Amino acid sequence: MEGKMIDENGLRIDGRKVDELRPIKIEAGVLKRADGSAYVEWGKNKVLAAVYGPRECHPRHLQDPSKALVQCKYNMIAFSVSDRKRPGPDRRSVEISKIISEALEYVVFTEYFPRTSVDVYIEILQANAGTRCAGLTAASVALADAGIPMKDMIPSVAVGKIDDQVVLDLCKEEDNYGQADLPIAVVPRTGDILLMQMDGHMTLDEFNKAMEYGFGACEKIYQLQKDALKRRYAVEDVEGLEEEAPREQQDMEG
Amino acid sequence: MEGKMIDENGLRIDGRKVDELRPIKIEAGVLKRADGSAYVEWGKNKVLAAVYGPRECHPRHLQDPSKALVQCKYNMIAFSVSDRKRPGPDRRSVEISKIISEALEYVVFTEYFPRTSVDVYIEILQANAGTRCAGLTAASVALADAGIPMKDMIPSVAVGKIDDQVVLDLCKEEDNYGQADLPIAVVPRTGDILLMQMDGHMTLDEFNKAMEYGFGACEKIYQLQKDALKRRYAVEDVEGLEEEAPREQQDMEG
Amino acid sequence: MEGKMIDENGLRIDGRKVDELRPIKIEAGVLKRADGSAYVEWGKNKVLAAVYGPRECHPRHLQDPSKALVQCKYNMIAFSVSDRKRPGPDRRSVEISKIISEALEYVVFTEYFPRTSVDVYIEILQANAGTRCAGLTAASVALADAGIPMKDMIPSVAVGKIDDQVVLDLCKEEDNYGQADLPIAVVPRTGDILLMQMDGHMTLDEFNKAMEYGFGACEKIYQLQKDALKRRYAVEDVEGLEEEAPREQQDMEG
Amino acid sequence: MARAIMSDIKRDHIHKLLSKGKRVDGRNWDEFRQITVETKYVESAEGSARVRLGNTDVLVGVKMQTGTPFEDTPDRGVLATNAELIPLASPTFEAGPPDEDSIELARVVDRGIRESEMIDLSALCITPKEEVWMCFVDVYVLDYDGNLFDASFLGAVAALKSAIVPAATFGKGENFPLPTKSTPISCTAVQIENSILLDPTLDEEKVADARLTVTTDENGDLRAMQKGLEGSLKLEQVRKIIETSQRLGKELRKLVG
Amino acid sequence: MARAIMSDIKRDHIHKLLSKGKRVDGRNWDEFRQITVETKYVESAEGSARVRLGNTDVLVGVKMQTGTPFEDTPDRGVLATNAELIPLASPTFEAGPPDEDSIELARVVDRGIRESEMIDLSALCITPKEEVWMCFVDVYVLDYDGNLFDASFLGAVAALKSAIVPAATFGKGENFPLPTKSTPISCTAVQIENSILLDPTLDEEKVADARLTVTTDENGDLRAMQKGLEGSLKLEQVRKIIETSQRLGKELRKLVG
Amino acid sequence: MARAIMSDIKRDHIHKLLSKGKRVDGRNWDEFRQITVETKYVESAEGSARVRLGNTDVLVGVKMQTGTPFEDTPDRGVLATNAELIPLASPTFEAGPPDEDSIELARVVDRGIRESEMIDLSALCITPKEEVWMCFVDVYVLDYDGNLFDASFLGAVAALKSAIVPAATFGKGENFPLPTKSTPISCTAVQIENSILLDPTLDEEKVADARLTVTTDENGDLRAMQKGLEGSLKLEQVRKIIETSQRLGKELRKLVG
Repeated sequence: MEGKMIDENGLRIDGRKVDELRPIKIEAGVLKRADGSAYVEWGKNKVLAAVYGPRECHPRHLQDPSKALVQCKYNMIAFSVSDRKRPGPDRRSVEISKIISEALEYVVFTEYFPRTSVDVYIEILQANAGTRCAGLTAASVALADAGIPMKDMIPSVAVGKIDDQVVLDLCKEEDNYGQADLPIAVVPRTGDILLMQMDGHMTLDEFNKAMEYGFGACEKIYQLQKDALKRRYAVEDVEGLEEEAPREQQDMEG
Repeated sequence: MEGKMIDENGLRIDGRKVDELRPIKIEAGVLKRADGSAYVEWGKNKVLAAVYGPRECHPRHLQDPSKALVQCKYNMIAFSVSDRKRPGPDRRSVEISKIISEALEYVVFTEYFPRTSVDVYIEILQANAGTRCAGLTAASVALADAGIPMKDMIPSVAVGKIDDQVVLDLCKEEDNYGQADLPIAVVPRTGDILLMQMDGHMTLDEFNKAMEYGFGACEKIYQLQKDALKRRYAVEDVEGLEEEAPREQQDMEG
Repeated sequence: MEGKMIDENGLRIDGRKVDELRPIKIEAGVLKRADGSAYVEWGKNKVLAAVYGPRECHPRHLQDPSKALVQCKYNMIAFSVSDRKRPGPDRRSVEISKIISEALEYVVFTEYFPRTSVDVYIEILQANAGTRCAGLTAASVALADAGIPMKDMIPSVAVGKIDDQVVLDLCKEEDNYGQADLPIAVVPRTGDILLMQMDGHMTLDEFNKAMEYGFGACEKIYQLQKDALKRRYAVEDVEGLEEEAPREQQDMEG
Repeated sequence: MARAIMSDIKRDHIHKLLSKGKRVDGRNWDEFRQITVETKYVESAEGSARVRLGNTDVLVGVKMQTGTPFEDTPDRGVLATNAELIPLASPTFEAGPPDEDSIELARVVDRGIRESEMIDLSALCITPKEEVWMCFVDVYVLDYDGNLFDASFLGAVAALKSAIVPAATFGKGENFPLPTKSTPISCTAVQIENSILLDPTLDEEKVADARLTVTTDENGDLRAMQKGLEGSLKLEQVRKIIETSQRLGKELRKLVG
Repeated sequence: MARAIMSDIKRDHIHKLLSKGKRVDGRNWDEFRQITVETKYVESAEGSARVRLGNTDVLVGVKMQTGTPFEDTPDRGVLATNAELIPLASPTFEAGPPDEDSIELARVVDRGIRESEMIDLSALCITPKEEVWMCFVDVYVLDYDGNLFDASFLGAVAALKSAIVPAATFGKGENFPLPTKSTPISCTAVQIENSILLDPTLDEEKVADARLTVTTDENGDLRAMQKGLEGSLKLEQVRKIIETSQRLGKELRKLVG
Repeated sequence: MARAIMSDIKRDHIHKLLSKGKRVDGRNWDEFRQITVETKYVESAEGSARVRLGNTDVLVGVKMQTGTPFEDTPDRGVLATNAELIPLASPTFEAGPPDEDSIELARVVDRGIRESEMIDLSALCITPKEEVWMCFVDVYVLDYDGNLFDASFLGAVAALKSAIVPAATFGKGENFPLPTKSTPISCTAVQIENSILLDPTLDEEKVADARLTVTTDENGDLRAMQKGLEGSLKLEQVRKIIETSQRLGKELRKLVG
C-alpha cells in the first residue's frame, strides 16, 4: 500500500473520480463464424465474446429435457497478462466460468430450447483488472447478437476499495494495492443481482456505498450495451426485445 | 533394521504378542447418503467404506449383460500420511483398488443384477500400515449394510516378518523395518483365499507360519464384522444371510 | 557441422554413396494377434507395424457413414532413443501420426467399409533417423498383410543435405549435422506424392536433385515391399492385387 | 451446475411449507442445524477437524511442509486450499479431478481464510526469498446433505486453529502452534421464492433460486462473499443475509473457540 | 482429419466454377485474399500481431522470460510455439488440449521460423549453460475461414519483428528489440481436381484433395514444407506451388516490413 | 478387469479337456511353453531383452541416467518400472495412459526385482544425497497370448543382467555392468475348476477362476506373490503353486544365465 492512490483532489492515478468508470467501447457482431459475438474494450481490457447455439448439447448426459444449458467458458489468452499464462483452464477461470454461466442462465429463455446448449466463449485478449465483469458484459451482448431470446441484458462492474475509500472500477495498478474487490452484475430494470463476489475488507457502510456506485455504473453500461446492439441492428428490434421480455418473465415465474 | 523390534519376552514395541492383532473397532451404517457404509478403526488406521448400487454402470461400455460389476476405489486422503499425498489415484491405489474389487466380486451375487455396477469407495482417513486389509474388511461390511446379496463376508489381515520372525498385523513402525509383508483375505467358513500378495523375503516354513497366523486372525475379524452387523440389524437377518449363502453358491457353480 | 561428412571419394561416414540407401529388410506377418503386421529393419532403425480392422470405429462420433477411417498411431518406445522418452504421445508423434494416416487413407479403399476404422500402429523399437519413412513403409506392408483392399503400396524415404550436398537417406550421425531433411512418400506407378515435409535450407535446384534421388529410392523400396509380401503369400495373390488396383482407382476417380 | 433432479412432490412440499413460513425440518429461517466440531481427528495431519452440520459431514486437514515462497511475496508463507467431493459422500459426486463445484468450494473457503488474514503468513517465513512454510488445507466431504460452504469453512478454521507447525520434523527448531490472528465465520443462505433461509439442507438447495455466502470477522466486517445459482437476489435480501451472518457469526465463532 | 461435412450443392458449385478456371469469390488461382496486419495489438505481450486474411482472423503474441537452455544448445535461446484453435473461432473447434490439427499448425509455424533462422537465438543467450531468453509464440485463431497456416505464420513473423526483449523487467540491462535475421514467408496451396489454388478459403479446403505449405526466405530458398490431406500431388504441381510461393513471398513480405 | 469375452464353445472345450487332465496345446499342467530370450535387442537401451513365450512376445529395455536420490534412501540408486500394453499387441489393448492391468503388471514386475534385491542399488550411488543412478525398466508387450507376468519378468531380469551403466556418457568414469546380486524368477499359475495350470495361454486366462504369481530366488525363498482374478484359491493350491514355482524356477533361471 505504498504511496497514495487518491490525490488531494480526490482523483485517482489515471485521473478518474472515485465513482468514475474507465472508458468503455462495446461492439456487437465482430466475428463471422460465431452465431453472435461482441468485443468490449474497457480501459486496457480487451475482451471478445462469441455465442454458438442453441445447438446439440455435449456431452450428452448433461442434456436437460426441460431446458437449454448455458455453458460459458471464460479464458485468458497466454499473452494477456504480464507473466505468460499456460493455455488451458486454471481454477480461477473454472470458477469465473461457473458464476458467469449462472448469471447468463437467468436471462436466457432456456425453456424454449430443451436438450440444447447455448455455448458462450469469453476470451480475454488483454487483461487489466475487472475482466470477469467486462467478459459478462460482452457475453450478454453476444447472446443478443446471436438472436437468443433473453429477458434482458446484463451489465457488470466491479467496485473496489483503495486508500480506505470505496472506488468504482479498479484498474490494474489500483487492484494490485486494493483493499477489497466486489464484482457485481445487476439488471437495472429490476434490480436483480445476478453476480456478486467479494474479497478483502469492507464494513457494512462501505458495502452500501459500493452498491450505490455499482448500481449506478450498471445503468451506464447497460446503455452502452443497448447502443452497441442498436448500431448493429434496426432500432425496432431492440425495442421489441425489451417489450417482450417482462411478459415472458412473468410467464416463467407464474 | 536398527535395534530389536521384539523384546526378550517376545513382545513387540506396542506390547503385542507375535500373533496378536491390534485393537479393531467396526461400525456399520455410519453414513447417511450411501446405500451402505462402515467405519473401521484398526490400531491407528481409520477407514471409511461406502457402497452405492446396484446402479447404472458408468461408463456404459463396461456394462456386462450377464452380471453386475463390482468397482472399488481405494483412496488415501491427503493428510492420512506423514507427507501430504496429492489427491487423485496413484499407481499403488489403482493396484489395490483392482485386487479389492476382485475379492469383493467373489462374494457378491453379481448375476442377480446384470448390467449394473456395485460401487465401493474406501477412504483411508488415517494410515498406519495394513490399510488395504482394513479397507477390504470395511468394504464387505458396507456391502452387507447396503443389503447387497452376498455369499459371505471377507475378513482380511496382513502378516509380516520382523527380526527374522513371522508376526501378525504389522503397525507402521514395524512395517518401516519389516522384512516381509503378506496381506491376505480368507473366508473362514470355506478357507477360500480371495486376496494374497507378498513382498520381502520368506521361506516356505515362514509362509506356513504366516498362514497359520493369518487364517486365525481372519476368523477373529470375521466375528467382529458379524458383530458390527448384528449391532446394526436384528440378529435373524444376519443369520439368514449365512443360511442362504452356501445354497446360492452351489447354484452358481453347479 | 564439424569435420567433413563426405570424403574425397564422395563416400559418407558409413561408406555409402550420396544416392545410396541403408540396408533395408522387410518382413510381413510377424505378429500373431494383429490382423496384419510387418517388421522393417532399415539401417539401425527397427520398426514394427500392426493393423487391426476394419473394425468398429471408436470413439463413435468419429464414424463416417460413407467410408472407413484410417487411424495411425506412430510411437517411439521409451528406450528407442538415447535419452529415455517418456511413454505417451508427444507433439512430434501426433503430427507424424496425422500425416501418415493421411497418406495411408489415399491407398485404402475406405469406401468399402463405411463406419469402420482401420487402425494402424507403428512402434519404433530402435530409432536412427528416418523413422517416419520406415514406419510408413512398414505400415503399408502391414495393411496388405491384413488383406485390406488397397490401390497400391506406399514406399517412403527421406532425402537430406549435408556438407552442402544432397544425399539420400540420412543416418542419425548425418542427421545431427544435417542442413535439410525432406521425407517423401511416392507411389512409383503413378508418381503420386502422398507425404512431403521439409525443413532446413534448400535451393530449388537442390530440391530437384532431392526428388531425383527420392523417386529412385522409392522404386527400390517398393520392390522390397512387394518381395516381402511375396515371401509371405503365394505369388498370384500379390499380382492379383496389382492387377486389380488400377481399375478400382479409376472407378473411384471416375 | 450439477443440480440434482428432485421430485415434484418434494419440491411442492417445500414450497407449500415455505409459504407458511416453515421449513421441512421445523427450523426457523435463520437457524442452523446442530453442529459438532471435533478437532485433532487425524493424527497424521498437523491440524484437523471433523464437522457435522446436521447430516452433512466434512473432514478438514492441515498439512505443512517447507517450500519456496512466491516471487511477489518473498517473506510470507504459502496457503493452498483444496476440496474433494469424493463419491463416497453422495451418489451425485463423481471420481476424478476437481470439477467446478469443488473448485468453487475450495476457492470460497480459501478466500475467507486469506482475506480475513486469519493466518499470520509473515510468521511462516523461514528465510526470506528462500524458504517458507507451506500450509495445505484439504477439505473432504464425507456425507453430503447441503451447505458445504459453511461446514467446510468451519472445519478449515477449526483445523487451522488446532494446527501445530512441525518445525522439529523439518529441523527448524521447536514445534509451535500455527499463528492465527482472527476467526472468520461464513454463513450461507438461499433464496427460495423470495424467502431467505440460512444453512440450507440438500433438499432446500435443490429448489433454491439463489445462494449467498457471507464471511465476516470478529468486528462483523465483510471479508468475502459469493453469490451462486441461476436465480437473482435483491439488494435488500443481500443486506438481510449480511446482517444475519454478522449476528449468527458471533454464535458460530464460539464453536471454534 | 476433422474435415467438416459440406453440402453436395456447395461442393458441386466449387467444382463447376473450377472447371471454368474460376473461384467462388472471383479470385485468380494465385491470388491471396485481402490481408491486414496490425502489430502491437496486445500491450501485455512483448510482441503481437492481429492478422486478418479475408474472414480468417488470427492473433499472435510473443512472451519472453528467462530460463535454462537445453543441454545440447547451451548458448542459444529457446523458441516454443503453440497454437490454440479455440471454440470461439468455429463451431468445429472444441475446448481442450491441442488436437492434431492445432499441433500440426503450431509445428509448421515453428519449423518455418526455426529453419529460416529468423530469430538470432545465439543473441538470446544471457549466461551460457545457465540462463537464456525463452521466447513463446502463441497463436490464437479468432475467426476461421481457411488457410490458418499462412495467417498464423504471417502473424508470428510480424509479432516477432515487433517484439521487445524485456531485459529491464528481468534485471538484465536495457530492453532491446528481438534480434531477427530474416523474414520468412509461407504460402499455402490446395489441389482440387488437379487445379492449384493459393490461399484457400474454408469451403475450398473442405473440397481439397491435397494441401501444400511452402516457406521461403528472401532468396526464395526453401526453408520448410508440409503436405497435408488425404490426396496426392504430382511433382510438377509441387514445383508450381514452390515457384508461386517464391513469387508471392516477395509481395507478402512487404506486409511485415 | 478387462477380461475379454470368449465363445461358449471354446470355454467348454477347455473345460472338457481339463476334466481329462489335458490342455488345449497338449502341455502338462506344470509345463511352460517354448521360451526364447534375446538380449541386447535394442542398441539404444543400456540393456534389453526380447522374450517370446509361446506366442506371447515382450520387449523389455533398461535406460539409465543420473538423478537425485529419494530423501529416505540418500545412498541408493532409484529403480522405476513401467509396463505398456500397447494396442499393437492385442485388439483389447487401448491407447492411453496405463490402465489397471498395465499398472498391476508393472508393479508385480517391480516388486519381484526390488524385493529379491536383484540390483545392488547401493552400488548405484554416485554422491550420497545428491546424485545416484536411476534405472528405468520399460516393458512393452508386442504380442499378447497370455502370461504377461512371467514373460515380462523374465525379460526384465534378462535386460537388467545384460545392462551396462553408461558412466562414460555422463562423465562419471568408465562404463560398468549393472551390478546384480541375484536372479529372481516368477512363475504364474491359474486355477480353472480346481485344476492348477502353469504358464496359462490367453484362452486359459479367459476361463480361469484365479491366478497366482510367485517369485522366488536362487534359494527357492519367496520374494513376491500376487493373487489375481475374481475366484478363490485354497491353501493347498497355493502351496502346490509355490512348490512348483521353486522347482520350475531352477530351469527358467538357466535361460537368463
